[in-house]
Amino acid sequence: MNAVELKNINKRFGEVVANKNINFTVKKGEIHSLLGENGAGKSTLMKILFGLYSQDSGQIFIEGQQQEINIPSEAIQLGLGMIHQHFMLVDRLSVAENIIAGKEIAKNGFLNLKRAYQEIEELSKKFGLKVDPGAKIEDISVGEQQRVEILKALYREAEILILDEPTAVLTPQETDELFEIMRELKKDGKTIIFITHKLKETMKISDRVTVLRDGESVGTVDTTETSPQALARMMVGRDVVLRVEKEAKVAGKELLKVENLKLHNPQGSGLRDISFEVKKGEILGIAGVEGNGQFELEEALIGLQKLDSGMIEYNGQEINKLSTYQRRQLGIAHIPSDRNRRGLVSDFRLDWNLILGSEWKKPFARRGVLNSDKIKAYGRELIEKFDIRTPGLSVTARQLSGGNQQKAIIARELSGGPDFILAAQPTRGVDVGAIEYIHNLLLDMRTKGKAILLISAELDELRSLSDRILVIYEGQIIAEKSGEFDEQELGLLMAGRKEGEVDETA
Amino acid sequence: MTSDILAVIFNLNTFNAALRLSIPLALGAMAGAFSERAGIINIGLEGMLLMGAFAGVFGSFVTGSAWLGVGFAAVAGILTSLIFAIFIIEFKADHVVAGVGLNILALGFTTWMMQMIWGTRGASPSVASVPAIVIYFLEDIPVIGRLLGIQSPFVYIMLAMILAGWVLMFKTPLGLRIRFTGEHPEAADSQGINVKKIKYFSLLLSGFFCGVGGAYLSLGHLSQFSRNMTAGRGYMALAANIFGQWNPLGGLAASLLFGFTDAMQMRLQGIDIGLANDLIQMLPYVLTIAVLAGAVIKSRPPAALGNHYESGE
Amino acid sequence: MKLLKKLIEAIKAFESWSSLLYSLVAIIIALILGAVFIIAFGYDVRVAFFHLYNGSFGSLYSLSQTLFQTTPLIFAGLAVAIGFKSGLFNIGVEGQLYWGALASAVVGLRVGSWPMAIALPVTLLVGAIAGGIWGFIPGLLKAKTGAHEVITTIMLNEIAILGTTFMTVNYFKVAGPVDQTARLAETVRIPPIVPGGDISSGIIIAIIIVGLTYFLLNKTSLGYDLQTVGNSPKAAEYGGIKSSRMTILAMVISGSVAGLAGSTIIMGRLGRFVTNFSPGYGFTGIAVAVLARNNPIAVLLAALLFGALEAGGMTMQLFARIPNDLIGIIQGLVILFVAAPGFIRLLTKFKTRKEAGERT
Amino acid sequence: AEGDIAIVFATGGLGDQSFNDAAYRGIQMAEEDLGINYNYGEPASIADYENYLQLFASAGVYDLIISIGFDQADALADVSARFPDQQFALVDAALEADNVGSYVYTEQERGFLMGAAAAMMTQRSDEYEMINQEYRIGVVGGMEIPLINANIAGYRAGAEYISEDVHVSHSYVGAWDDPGRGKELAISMIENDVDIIWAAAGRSGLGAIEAAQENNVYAIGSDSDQGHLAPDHILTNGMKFVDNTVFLAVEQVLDGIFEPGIQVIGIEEGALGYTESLLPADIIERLEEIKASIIAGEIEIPDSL
Ligand SMILES: Nc1ncnc2c1ncn2[C@@H]1O[C@H](COP(=O)(O)OP(=O)(O)OP(=O)(O)O)[C@@H](O)[C@H]1O
Ligand SMILES: Nc1ncnc2c1ncn2[C@@H]1O[C@H](COP(=O)(O)OP(=O)(O)OP(=O)(O)O)[C@@H](O)[C@H]1O
Ligand SMILES: [Mg+2]
Ligand SMILES: [Mg+2]
Repeated sequence: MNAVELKNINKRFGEVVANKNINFTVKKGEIHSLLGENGAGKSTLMKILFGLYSQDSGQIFIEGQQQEINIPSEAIQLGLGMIHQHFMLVDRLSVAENIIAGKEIAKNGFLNLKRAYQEIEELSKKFGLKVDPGAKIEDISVGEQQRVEILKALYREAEILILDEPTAVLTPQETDELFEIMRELKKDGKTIIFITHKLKETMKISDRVTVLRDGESVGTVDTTETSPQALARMMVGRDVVLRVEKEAKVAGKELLKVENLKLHNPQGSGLRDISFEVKKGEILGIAGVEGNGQFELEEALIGLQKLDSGMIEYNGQEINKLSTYQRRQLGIAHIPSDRNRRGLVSDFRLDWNLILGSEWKKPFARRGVLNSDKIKAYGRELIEKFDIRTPGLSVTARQLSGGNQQKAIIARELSGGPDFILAAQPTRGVDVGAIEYIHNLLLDMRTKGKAILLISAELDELRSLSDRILVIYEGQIIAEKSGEFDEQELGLLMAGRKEGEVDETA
Repeated sequence: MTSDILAVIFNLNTFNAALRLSIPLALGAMAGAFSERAGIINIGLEGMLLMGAFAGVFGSFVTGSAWLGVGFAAVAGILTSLIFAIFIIEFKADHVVAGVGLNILALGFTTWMMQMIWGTRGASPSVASVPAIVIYFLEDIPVIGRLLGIQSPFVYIMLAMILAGWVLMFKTPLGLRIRFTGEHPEAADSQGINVKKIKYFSLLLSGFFCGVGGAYLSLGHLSQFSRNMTAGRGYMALAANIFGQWNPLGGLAASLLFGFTDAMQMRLQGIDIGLANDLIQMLPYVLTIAVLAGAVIKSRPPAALGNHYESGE
Repeated sequence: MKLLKKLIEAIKAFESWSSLLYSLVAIIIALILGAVFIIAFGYDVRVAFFHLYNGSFGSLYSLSQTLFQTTPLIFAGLAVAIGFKSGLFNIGVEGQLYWGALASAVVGLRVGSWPMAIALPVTLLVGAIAGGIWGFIPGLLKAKTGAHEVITTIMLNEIAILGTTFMTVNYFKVAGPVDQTARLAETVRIPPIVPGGDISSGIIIAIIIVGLTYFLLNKTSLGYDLQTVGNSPKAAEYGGIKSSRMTILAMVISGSVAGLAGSTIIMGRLGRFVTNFSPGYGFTGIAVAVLARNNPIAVLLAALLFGALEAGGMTMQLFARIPNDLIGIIQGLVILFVAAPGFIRLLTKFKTRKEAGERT
Repeated sequence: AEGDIAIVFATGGLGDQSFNDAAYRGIQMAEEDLGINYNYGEPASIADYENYLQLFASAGVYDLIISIGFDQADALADVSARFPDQQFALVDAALEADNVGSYVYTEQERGFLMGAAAAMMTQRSDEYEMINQEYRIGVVGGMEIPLINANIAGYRAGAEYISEDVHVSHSYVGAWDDPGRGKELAISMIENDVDIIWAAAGRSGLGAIEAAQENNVYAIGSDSDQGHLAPDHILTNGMKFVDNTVFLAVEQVLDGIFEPGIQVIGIEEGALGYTESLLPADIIERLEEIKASIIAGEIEIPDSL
C-alpha cells in the first residue's frame, strides 16, 4: 500500500514552473528522501500535498484514495503532518500554546493549559522529544524548536510526516537525535518524507530517494543501490566535488586577535572569556552546537552586540570602540548567519542589495549621490562572476531562492576586497552545487592570503576547510584542534565533553 | 493654590468623568486589539465609531427606543467592519489605506445620510437616549456609590465587555487562534486554523465593539448625532491600544489615563492657575507622551501585523 | 533632453504601468458606485458629473482650483510617504504643517521688506525647518525611548494646534475677529505662474519637492539608508547604518516637507497665519501617500485626483445642489478600491481560471 | 438677473442650529417675502472661501453675494477687489471696500445682557428649584477666539454689574463640533455648583445644553432660539439676529439703497438681543433698562478678557 501517491502534479508561480508533471510515490512505513537543488520544487510539492498550495493540475492519493486537499486542516484530517523548512512557530507564545493551537484542549470553553502540559509531556516521553511545555519559543534553542515542530505533528496524530530540511539548522548531535526519533516513529508504523541537502544524511536514514531537478522528477532509487556521488549527479546534472581539496599553506601574520571576550546573555550562554587569533591565509573554524555563544561571537566581532569586556585587535589596532560601519571600513567582511533578516534587505532590488554597506562609497556614490549606472554594472558583474541565478537586477532579494540569496551575500562580501572574512554558517540550507561553489570561493580567499573565521555547525564543512578548529561550548573555547580532524572527537567536544574524557573514549 | 488644584483633580467627579470619557476609547482600543491581534492594522476605528454613533441615533429615531438604537449601532459597526474585512481579506487591500478610506467614507456617508433623513448637515434632532441607572445597593456605599452607583449603563457594559474580551482573547481556544493568526498566519494555517475565518471574526467583533462605543457617544453620553462627532477618538483609541500593548485591559488603562487627564484639563480650566487655556488643554497630550517616553515597555506588535496571507495560493 | 528621458525611464521603472491601469479602473468603479448613490437619492447623474468635471478641469480657472487643492496635498502626501519609506507612520503631518505655517508667517513678516528673490525662499525654508523640528521630537522619542510614533504624533498634532494658537494669541496677533497674524507683504507671497493669472506657482514648488523627494529616496546614499531602515532594521544595523539616526532624520525630513505644506498655504491663498486653518490636510496626506504606494511621483497623481474631486465637488455642490459629502463618499471609495488590487483581479479571475484548466 | 442672491456660509456649515442656520433663515425669509432666488455654498475650510466667492462672482448673475462669518474677511477683500462691479455683503466682520457692505456686531453687549440675566437668576434659589444657593454661573466657549472672548468679557461685566458676589467661570471646548466634550465641560461646571451655563460653542454647545437638562440646571442658548432643544431648561438665548441682517442687506439691494461701508450693529440696531423664554417678568424689565442704558452709552463694556 502506498501512503502517498502524487500523479502528474503541475504548479507554476507566474513565469516559474515549480513542479512539472511530477509523479511521486511513498510507501507506507518507509523513510523517503526528497532531494534537489535549491529551487528544484521540493517544498512546493510538499506544500501542495499538505494543502498550503493548490496544484494547477494533478491528483493526490492518500492510502490509495484520491483526495482533494485544499487547506491544511484537510491534510491533517488525512493523517498528514508537516514540519516546515522555516519553522512555523510563534516566538512569543509558549511551547504548549504553539502545539495545541488549532486543536486546543478546553474545559467549559476555556483553555485548559494544565491538561495540555500533561499531554505534551506524555507525548514527548513516548518519542523521546524533550521539551518544556511552559517555555516561550523565543527562549529555547533551535534544536528544541525542531522538537516542538515534530510534536505538533504527532499531537495531531499524524501518520505521514513531511520533514522539510529539518537538519539544516541542527548540529550533528541534534541530527543524530532526530534520526533516532525518526527511526522510533518508523517503528511506530509512521511514514516519513524527508527533505535535505545533505547526501550523507540521506544515505544514512532513508529507504528510498526521489530526486527533483528544475521542477521535474529525475527518478526514484533505493538508497542501498546508490551513492552520494550518484545522487549529486542526479541533482545537479554533472559531477560534483562533495569534498573540496585544500592545498597546504603556511599561515602568515596574525590579523585578528581577541582576548578575554565576555558578553552576558541571559537567554543564551553568552561569551565567557574567549581568546584566539586568526592569521592571514588561514581558515580558523569555530565548531559548536547552536546557542553556545557563536552567534554572540559573530555579532560582537563586527560590532552588532556590545561586549561586557575584552579586547578585539585588528591589524594591530584595537577596534572595540569602533562602530560596525568603521569595522567594515577596515576590510572586515561578514557573511551573517541570520541571512534573511541581516544579510539582505528583502524588498530591495538585487543590485541595491549588492552594495549594502558601500552605499556611501565610490564608485557607487559621489558626495552622497548614487550612481545608478555604476551600481547596475557592478550588479551585472557580480551576477556573472558568482553565478547568481536571477531573471534580472530589478528582482527583489525576497524573490530569489535561498541558495541564490546566499550567493548574493557572498558575492557582495567577497567583492569588497576584504582582508578578513567573518563567515557564519555560509552554506546553511544551500544545495550541493552551491556548497561546492562557496567552499571553493572561501579556499580561494585563503590562497590569496585573507584571514577567515568560519563559524559553522557543519562538521564536514569545518573539517574540509579549516586549518585549525576551535570548539566552543557554553561560551568558552574548550579545545583547539589542527591537522586531521576526527569527526567523532569533534562531535563529542561540541557536546561538552572535556578533552581528556574524549581521548579516553576515542 | 496647590491644594486647590489637587482638590480639583483628585475628586470623585473627576474620576467619574474620566470613566465616561474613556468608554469610547476603551471599546475602540479593544476593537483595535482584536483586529490587530489577528494581524490587521485598524486605522478604520474612527469610521466604525462614527457609523455606530450615527446608526444608534438613526435606530432610536426610527424605533423610538434607545436600546434598539444601540442594537442598530452594533449591527452598523459590524456591517462597516464587514466592508473593511472584505476589502482587506478578499481584495487584499493595504490595511492602512483601507482604514483611511473607510474613515473618509464614513464621514461622507453619515453626513450625507443626515441630510437625506433630517435635512441638516450639523446635528440630528434629539432622540430617546439611554438614561443613567441607579444601583441602589451601591448608591449607599460611600465612595463606590458616588463612582458607580449612578452611572450610564454603558459604564457597566463597557467594563463587562472589556473583561469578556480579555477572557476571550487570553483564556479561550478562539483567543489563542486569534493571537496565533496575527503572529504567524502560515503557521496557523498549517495547524488547521482557518485563517480567513479568524480574521473575519476578529474584524466583525472589532466592528461590534466600535458600534457600541459609537452608540455610547450619541445615545449614552448625548442624545443626538452630530457631524464628525467622534472628533478623532478613533485615533486616540488606536494610540490607547498600542499603549495598552494590544491587550483589552491595557487599552482600558490607557483610555482611563487619557480620560482622566482630559477630565482634569477641563476642571483646571475652571480655576485660575495662571496658565493659558491653550496650555491647559495640552495637558492630556503632553502627559501621554511623558508617560510613554518614560515607560520602559517597548511596543511589540503582532509579528504578522499588516501582512496578507492566503492559504492555497 | 537627457534629463527628461531619465525621468520617463524612472517613472517606467518605478511604478509599473499596470498598477496605474489598476488605479484607473478602481477610480472608475468608485465613480460608478458614486453614481449609483446619486441616482438612489434622486439626483441627476449627468448634471452631477458634468459639474464635477467642469469644476475640476473644465476651464483654466477650474484647473487652477484643482491645482490649488492639490498643492498642500502633495506636500502632505510626500511627508507621509517619506515616513513610510523609512518604516515610520507619521500621523503627525497635521501638527508639523501648523508649525511650518506659523514660522513662515512670523518670519515672513520680518523679511517682507527684503527683495522677493531672497525673502520668499527664506520664508519657505523657515517653514520647512519649523516642521522639521516638530518632526524631530517624535523621531527622537522613538530613537531614544522607543515611544511609538503613532501615539506621539497623534498627541503632538493636538499640541501643535493648541501651541500655534497660544503663540499667535500671545505674541503675534493683530486686531480682528479671528486670531491671526498680520498680512504678509507681496514679496513673501507665492505669485501666480503668469502674472495676473489664476494658477499659483505653489504647484511648481510642489513638483520640485516631488522631484527632490524622488531623488533623495532613490538616488542618494541617504535615501538608500533611510529605506534600508524602513525595510529591515536588522539589515541596516548589519550594513553599518545607525537606525536611530535614520529614524530621527526621516522624521525631520518628513516634518520639513509637512512644514512646507503649511508654509505654502499661508504664503499662498491665506496670506497670513490663521489659527486652526487646516481642514485636515495632514490626514488626507495619509490617504494620498498610501494611494500612491509611497511613490513620490504617484503622490503627485494621487494628490491631483483628490484635488480634482475637491474642486469639482465644490461646483457640483453649488450648481447641482448635491451635498459636498458625496465627494467624501467617492474619495473613500476610490481609496478603498485603489487599495484593493484583489478586487480588479477578481474581475479578471474568471478568465484566468478557464485558462489554467481544470483543477482536481 | 433681478433678485438673484448668493450666500457663502461659514465653515461650520448648515445645521449648526445657531449662526449659519440663522443666516439661512434670513435668506429664506427674503425668498418668501421678497421673492428672490438664492444659491449657497458650504466651504469646508477657510482656504475655500475664496473659491466659492470667486465662483459666484465670476458667474456674474448675482445682485449680491453675502459672506457669512468673521473669517471670510480676507478672502472677500481679494475677491471684491477683483470684481469691482459686484456687490458684496459681509456679516460678522469689518471690511473696508467700495463694493462691500459689512456688518459687525458689538458682541460684548449681548454677553453683558446674558451675564446680567444669569447673575440675577442665580441669586434666586428660594424661588426656583433649579437654582442652588451658590452664586455661580458659567459659559462654555467653543474656541478661544476674539469673538468668543468678547462675549465672555461682556458676560463677566454683566454679572459684575448686577452683583460682585456672583462668580463666573468660563472654559473652552477647543472645537466647534465636539458636543461630547462640550457636555463634559458643562458637567464640570455643574459639579462646582454652577446653575446657569451659557453655551457659546457652536455644535459643541449642544452637549452643554444636554448637560444642563440632565442635571436640572439652566442653559442659555446662542445666536438662534434654541429653546426647542430643552424647553424647560433654556433660560434665554443670546440672540444675534443674523437673519435680520441678511434680510436687510437683501432688501436694501433690491431697493437700490445698499450702501458699502462698515456698519457696527448691536442692541441699538436690533441686531443683538435676547429671548424672553423662561425669564421672569422682573428680570426682563431689568434687562430692558440695561438695554436702554447701553444704547444711551451709559455702560462701558470691555470687548476682551
Ligand atoms: N510562493 C511563491 N511564489 C513565487 N514563486 C515561488 C513561490 N514558492 C516557490 N516559488 C518558486 O518555485 C520554485 C521552486 O521552489 P521550492 O521552494 O519548491 O524549491 P525547493 O526545492 O524547496 O528549494 P530549497 O532547496 O531552496 O528549499 C523556485 O523557483 C521558487 O522561486
Ligand atoms: N511570495 C513570494 N513571491 C515570490 N517568491 C517567493 C515568495 N515566497 C517564496 N518565494 C520564493 O520561493 C522560494 C522558496 O521558498 P522557501 O520558503 O522554500 O524558502 P527558500 O528561499 O528556499 O529558503 P532556504 O534557502 O532557507 O531553503 C524562495 O526562493 C523564495 O524567495
Ligand atoms: Mg524548500
Ligand atoms: Mg528553500
